Amino acid sequence: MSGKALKLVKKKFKAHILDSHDRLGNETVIVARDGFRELCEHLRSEPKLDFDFLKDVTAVDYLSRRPRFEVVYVLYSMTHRHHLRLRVPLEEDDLHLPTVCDIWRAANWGEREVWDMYGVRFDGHPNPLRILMYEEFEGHPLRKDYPIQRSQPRMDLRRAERDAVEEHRHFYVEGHSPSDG
Amino acid sequence: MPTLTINGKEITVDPGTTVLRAAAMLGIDIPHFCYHPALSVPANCRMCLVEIEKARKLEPSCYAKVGEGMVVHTESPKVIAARRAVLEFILVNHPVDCPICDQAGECKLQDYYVAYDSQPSRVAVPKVGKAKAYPIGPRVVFDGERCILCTRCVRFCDEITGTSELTVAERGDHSEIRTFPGKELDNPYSMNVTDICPVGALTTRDFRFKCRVWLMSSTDSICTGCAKGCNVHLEHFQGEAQRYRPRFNPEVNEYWMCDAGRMSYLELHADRLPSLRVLEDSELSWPRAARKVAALLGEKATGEGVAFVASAQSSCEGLMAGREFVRTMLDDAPVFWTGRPDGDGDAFLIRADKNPNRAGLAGIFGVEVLAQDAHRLLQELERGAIRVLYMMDSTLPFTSDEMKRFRAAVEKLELFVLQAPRRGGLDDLADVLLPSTTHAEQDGSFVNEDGLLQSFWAAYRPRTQALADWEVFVRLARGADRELSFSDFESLHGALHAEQGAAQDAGE
Amino acid sequence: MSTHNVTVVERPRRNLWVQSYLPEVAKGLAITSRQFFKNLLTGSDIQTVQYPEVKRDYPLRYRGLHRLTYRDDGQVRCVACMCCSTICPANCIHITAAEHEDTSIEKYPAEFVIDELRCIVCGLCVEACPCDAIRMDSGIHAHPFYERDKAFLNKDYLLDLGGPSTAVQGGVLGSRSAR
Amino acid sequence: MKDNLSPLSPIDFDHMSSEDVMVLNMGPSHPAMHGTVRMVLTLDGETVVKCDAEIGYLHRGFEKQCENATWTQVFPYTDRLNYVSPLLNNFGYALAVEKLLEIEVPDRCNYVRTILGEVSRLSDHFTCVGAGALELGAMSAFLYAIEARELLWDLVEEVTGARLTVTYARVGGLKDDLTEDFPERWAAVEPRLHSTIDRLDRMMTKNRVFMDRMQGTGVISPEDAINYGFTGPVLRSTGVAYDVRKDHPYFAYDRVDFDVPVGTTGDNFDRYLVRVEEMRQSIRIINQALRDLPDGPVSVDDPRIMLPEKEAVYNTIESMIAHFKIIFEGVQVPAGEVYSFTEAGNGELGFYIVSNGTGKPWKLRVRPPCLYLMGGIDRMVEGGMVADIIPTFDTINMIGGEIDR
Amino acid sequence: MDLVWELLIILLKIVVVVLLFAFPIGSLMTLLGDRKQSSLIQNRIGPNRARLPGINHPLVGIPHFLADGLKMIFKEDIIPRQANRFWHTLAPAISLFPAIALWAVIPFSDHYCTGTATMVDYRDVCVDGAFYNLFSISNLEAGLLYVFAISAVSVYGAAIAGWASNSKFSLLGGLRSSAQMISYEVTMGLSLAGILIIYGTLNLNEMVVVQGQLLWDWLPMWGIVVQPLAFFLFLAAMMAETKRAPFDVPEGESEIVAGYFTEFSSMKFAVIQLSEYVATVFVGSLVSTVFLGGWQVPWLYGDGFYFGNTDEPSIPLPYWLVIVLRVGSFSIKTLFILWLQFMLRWTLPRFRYDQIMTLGWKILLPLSLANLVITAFVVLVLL
Repeated sequence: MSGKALKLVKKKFKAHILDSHDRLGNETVIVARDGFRELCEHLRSEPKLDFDFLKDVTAVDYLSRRPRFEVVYVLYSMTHRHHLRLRVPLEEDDLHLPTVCDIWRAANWGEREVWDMYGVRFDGHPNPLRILMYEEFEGHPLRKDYPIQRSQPRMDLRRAERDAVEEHRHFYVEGHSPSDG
Repeated sequence: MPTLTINGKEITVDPGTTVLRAAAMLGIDIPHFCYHPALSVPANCRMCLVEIEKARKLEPSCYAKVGEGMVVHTESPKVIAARRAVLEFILVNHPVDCPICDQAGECKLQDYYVAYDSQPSRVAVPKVGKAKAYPIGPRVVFDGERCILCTRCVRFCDEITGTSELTVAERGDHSEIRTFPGKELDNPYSMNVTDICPVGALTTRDFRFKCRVWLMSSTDSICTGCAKGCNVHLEHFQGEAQRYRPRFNPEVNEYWMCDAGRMSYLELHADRLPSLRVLEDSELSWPRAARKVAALLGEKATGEGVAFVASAQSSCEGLMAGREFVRTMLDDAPVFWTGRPDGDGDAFLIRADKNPNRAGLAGIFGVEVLAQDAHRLLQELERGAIRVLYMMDSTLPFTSDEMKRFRAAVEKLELFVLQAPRRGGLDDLADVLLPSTTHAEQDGSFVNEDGLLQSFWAAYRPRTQALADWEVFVRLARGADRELSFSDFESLHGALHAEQGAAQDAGE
Repeated sequence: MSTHNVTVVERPRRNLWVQSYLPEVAKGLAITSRQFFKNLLTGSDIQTVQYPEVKRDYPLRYRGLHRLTYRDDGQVRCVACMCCSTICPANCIHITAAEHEDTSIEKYPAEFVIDELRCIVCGLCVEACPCDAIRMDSGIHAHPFYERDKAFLNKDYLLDLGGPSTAVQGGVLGSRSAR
Repeated sequence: MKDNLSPLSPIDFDHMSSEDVMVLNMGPSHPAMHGTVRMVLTLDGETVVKCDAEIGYLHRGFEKQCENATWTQVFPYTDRLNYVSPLLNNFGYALAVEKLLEIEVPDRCNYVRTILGEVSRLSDHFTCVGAGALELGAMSAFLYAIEARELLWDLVEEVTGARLTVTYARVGGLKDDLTEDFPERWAAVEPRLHSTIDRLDRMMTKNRVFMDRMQGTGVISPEDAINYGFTGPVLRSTGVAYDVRKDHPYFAYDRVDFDVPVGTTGDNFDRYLVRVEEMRQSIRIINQALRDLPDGPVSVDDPRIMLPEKEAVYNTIESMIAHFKIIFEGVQVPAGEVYSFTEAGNGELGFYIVSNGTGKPWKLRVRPPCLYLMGGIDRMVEGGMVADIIPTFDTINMIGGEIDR
Repeated sequence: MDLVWELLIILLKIVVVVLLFAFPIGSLMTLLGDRKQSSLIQNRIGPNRARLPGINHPLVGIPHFLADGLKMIFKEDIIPRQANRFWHTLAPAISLFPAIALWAVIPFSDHYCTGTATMVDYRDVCVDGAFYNLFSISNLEAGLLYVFAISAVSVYGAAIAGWASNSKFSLLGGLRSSAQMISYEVTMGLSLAGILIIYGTLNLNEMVVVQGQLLWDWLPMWGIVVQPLAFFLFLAAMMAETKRAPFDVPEGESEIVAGYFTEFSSMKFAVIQLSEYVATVFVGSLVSTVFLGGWQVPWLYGDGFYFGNTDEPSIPLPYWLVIVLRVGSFSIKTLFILWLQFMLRWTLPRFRYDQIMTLGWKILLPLSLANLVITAFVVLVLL
């Protein structure tokens, strides 16, 4: 069982696969961004592979290495009970990747987290917002060059909320009637 | 050019190279205690034994010279067994001292034990007791029990300093490093023995129990003790410098540095200016202070009677910015310079000029400026030719008598701006106090006596409001709504390099 | 993987018994009222302990407040090796080392402060101690502090909680041949 | 299959201006949103039209912290992931690092981990089932469950020295062996657990009020559940018998006999039943593992990985050196990457670790089961009523410490 | 003179009933029912930390409750900024008013006989004197209608509290409570219709008197005996009316925080809580009045116990003792229903809002209608 998925993938996507290994029983494919999306669709639809379960999406920041970032997908097949790990290397100045949200819905939050923590954009993601940090947060905290002790200022209220508060103060606290304008 | 094979890899090296060096070129580490690249080779620790095919027994790689067609194995079972045996042997008499030993964390014995042995000892004999915590010299403490008799320290005193204070006394497991009778380890480079000691037998008194080495971070820096500009590791913990350690640079200091320079780290935190002050106002932020100072300067520092004092302690970047500052803000006021007074020097590493950047100062402000030293400044002050004084440093080469005169003269000034990392006994006289950083808190570079431009990097952030000299100048200029020709370190550093390169080309 | 014992959980059928509410409500009531009367009359099932008045026994391994052990002569056993402050994930141990007059001890902590506010009671410091100097088996619950300063437990406080340590130290045979 | 998924769309602010619907902020400060999450609900009457779950209120930079800690120092952090079953996180992380080190822990360690892991799972399920009852208003059932949990925590405390923040596992073994009297103590606790489970069962399972609340609410199909990355009891309640303990056995799970309960409909009631049944199975596993518990050490015998015996540390320089090296450098884990996964209380707990060969992890990613469960909660509550969010939210058993890390 | 006496007695009755019975029991139940009882069910100790000055004993937690009350008074009263201050302030009073007013018609014992009381045909008769209403505030002929009317008013309290808070949770709570209370009033009324047919009166005291009659000369003709289904229907409806668990969706704390009183604090919060508990106690008294024979002690009549249809009391008792027994009987029955309500609260999960509606309209209402029809038919056939 082990290695079979790897072999199948390697045969079909020779052009896009940069490297692969199955150290420690973790079958891993390092795939270029160009063929990534196609590969994912194939992994999902090909009955011999049938990777219907996306276990995790994350990224790694190798800092001094080129390309600096790598997005990692852990895939699993419920029918064949085998794993495959996809790693997509990305250059620091070109951090984006097609989303796989529509293939595996599990990728929705995972990709948001990768964006939040590492700043990787996912093209076509339906809701590309930060997930753990707040929208006003500057930087991407899990990057290695983000200092662990760095603090960020307290946020003002968001615009809509601020307007509501101001309006309330104006009309209700200071006694103007709403029709005053 | 002999070609040899080490662990299956071929390499061609110069004849006369030792196997250990050839292996190092291949990236193969061979453990060793007694071998040191700058010292002679006694081959007495036997840690670096390797298997050389066709040799009858294991050879010490630090001593064995390469030969054509030699086949070396550094990880063969025989070698591993030998290393284990050596380590087991060395540890027989080693005390259970790691908790109190300052070397723990950078101890070769610890590293090698875990890397090459990591098994319990089979020897259970009483450990031999020897001298503990014995002050072998004024700056070095010796622990006989921890010593593994590699004799690096003995060779250092023989070969590098030539003072030969140390020797090995007694025989067998009672052997011990001692000073010759009536002598103590007090040469001006004595603390280097603590660096080369692979274990905790020799430790410095200064660093003793101060901080565990594994807790510290290390930043590459330059010693500011004299004009030699020895390269150092500045090791710091929680924003405080803990010690200097020489950093290998074959062009400047090789592996060594002098004791006085090593102790100069103490100045990094001594006598620091606490906060910004403009006249009476000491609760200021930089932008506000910059506006106020700029206004003061704009009001008073025009026309005759303005003087600027550059510092031979400042970085080249600070001085460059200072030159620009004098041009834009002080109407090209006359420039003096200050620094520490000259002291003794020797032929090895200690220089008489105790300022790290006098050469840089001369390069940036022109050699003429060197004539305008602090004593000239004092004369001018006493003549009353100066109304407004802007000083970049509080270090003055004065005797106490001269200092008194200087203070008296300064008191009469219309405006005295002091921009310095330390008080230097002048902070009470200054109208404006602008704390600046030491070299440990900023990026920058010095030019040493030999004209070598050497960079250093910020190790930690200053605890006070201090800013790097160049940034102070930029901010003051901004406070007057003027821009210097650079606003960040990179552009400044680039400009400096261009200028220095041009100067050197011209020199050649 | 070969023996995949899968059981499908059984969903209770919605028969009249269930649908009419009352019998099952009565069953539930029977359970609660049984507990009620049992506890009202005997109090035998009551599990809670009146904490400050009654204290439950802490198990031997319970990690409570830290304590510092001392040597036979009453001196602190700690030699300020900083292992505990190194391993501490919360950075709550602050030690300042100093030179001891006795060269056989050599080093001792001039200051030893544990910041109980930061301490996460993980016990790694005890494990990291190579001298059996710090322990967490005092059996004392870390209590709340009314003043921030009180939460910094210093050496004297920790030594007061401590006891002697019997662990032999310094060499298998202990003795060193005299010089 | 894709067709039956609701469309993926960002938060639709148009809803908020509509006159027919009401936007209700459930949380982050709300009695049922324990663990601190927020659900932005768009309601039509009491029917949930749209639900946007927002997480991050308990984010404390777990991964960043771990990247700055040694491998050993990570254990206290893992305690605080799923804080109801800290031991499972401990063991899951330890297993991952051991895989990277390519070492095998002694058999006794495997059994002890199995036993205490199941004790932890029991406490997790008791909390979940009890809290479910509490949130439906049946508070007594909750307290009975909590009482049972206390018994389990007493056991845990006896062995580890703490109830919640156990820090019990180590890379390559355990901090301590089981206590001598653990089997007897377990024997004393076991019947009380059974009676509590039965009591809960009698009080709730056939109660029509409870059934009405749980049945047919929070339904998810097996296809959706897989697509959303659901694991654990929630996935099993849909009928997919995926249990890491069975499918990819670790510790001693391949040597004990237990059943994987699955549901049929994937609603809250099935999840409740699956959890109750899993509790019974856990007790079964513990009994078997205690019966088969082999003798021997609980940690690997390698001074580069485990701290040496204390006696040796005090008295021999060799052990002292090994001790020091592990303390200040940490265990040296060879460079490489591994994805290791175990079955935690709520599903698959994965650790994706990248090591660069030093004493600190370069990257330590946790795959918390709850994250994916919460990611799909909108699918389970949309179309239901506000009140249905409560049992649904409970039966997926979201733990804030785990989801936000 | 008589008028003054009359007024004084009525005032005294109000004081006694409201201040010595409804309030203490109602609020004490906050503690003893909701806390101590629950603690015993749940194997806990319950409130025990507070002490009265000088008495170092928890006294089953009563000081705790006093401390709570004191605390409530001194807590900050918070009115949300955009709330309607007027109605927000008034809402607690509106919910408290009906809860108190309902007590006007509850008979604590039979009318006082100024002469000698004896039994004829299982009814007390007053020889040489007249009955004088001393044990209910007002002996309204339409007592039951009064109860229905006033309890219908109590819906306003919750609805207004929910609306005036300007909070979505409160609004949901207010809406839920008004829908629920209005729905269950139908069942409440219809389930009692059967009993009205049997007893033929709306006067609550008269109802109790009728329940003193014996079927087949031994079985007291209590409501629960002649109308067992109506008992459950009415109890359920009344619990829904007073928003007790499992019908407590208007304040279902896990869904909508605290429902209509989410935004209330300090004494206003306490007043809403108090009114709920007073209403709960009232449910107990009304159910015991209508279904459990009210103040009746089985086989006890004006001058003693009668076993079998005899002319002389089997165990003669003095009239004062009979009154004490009757008041005691009433109190015990009330407390039992209370206990039962609390037991249910600590046993059952909560309904969902729509399930409550379904239960009310699709199950309880048809059942009560069926009950009415069957009762009417049986009565028609038998009489």
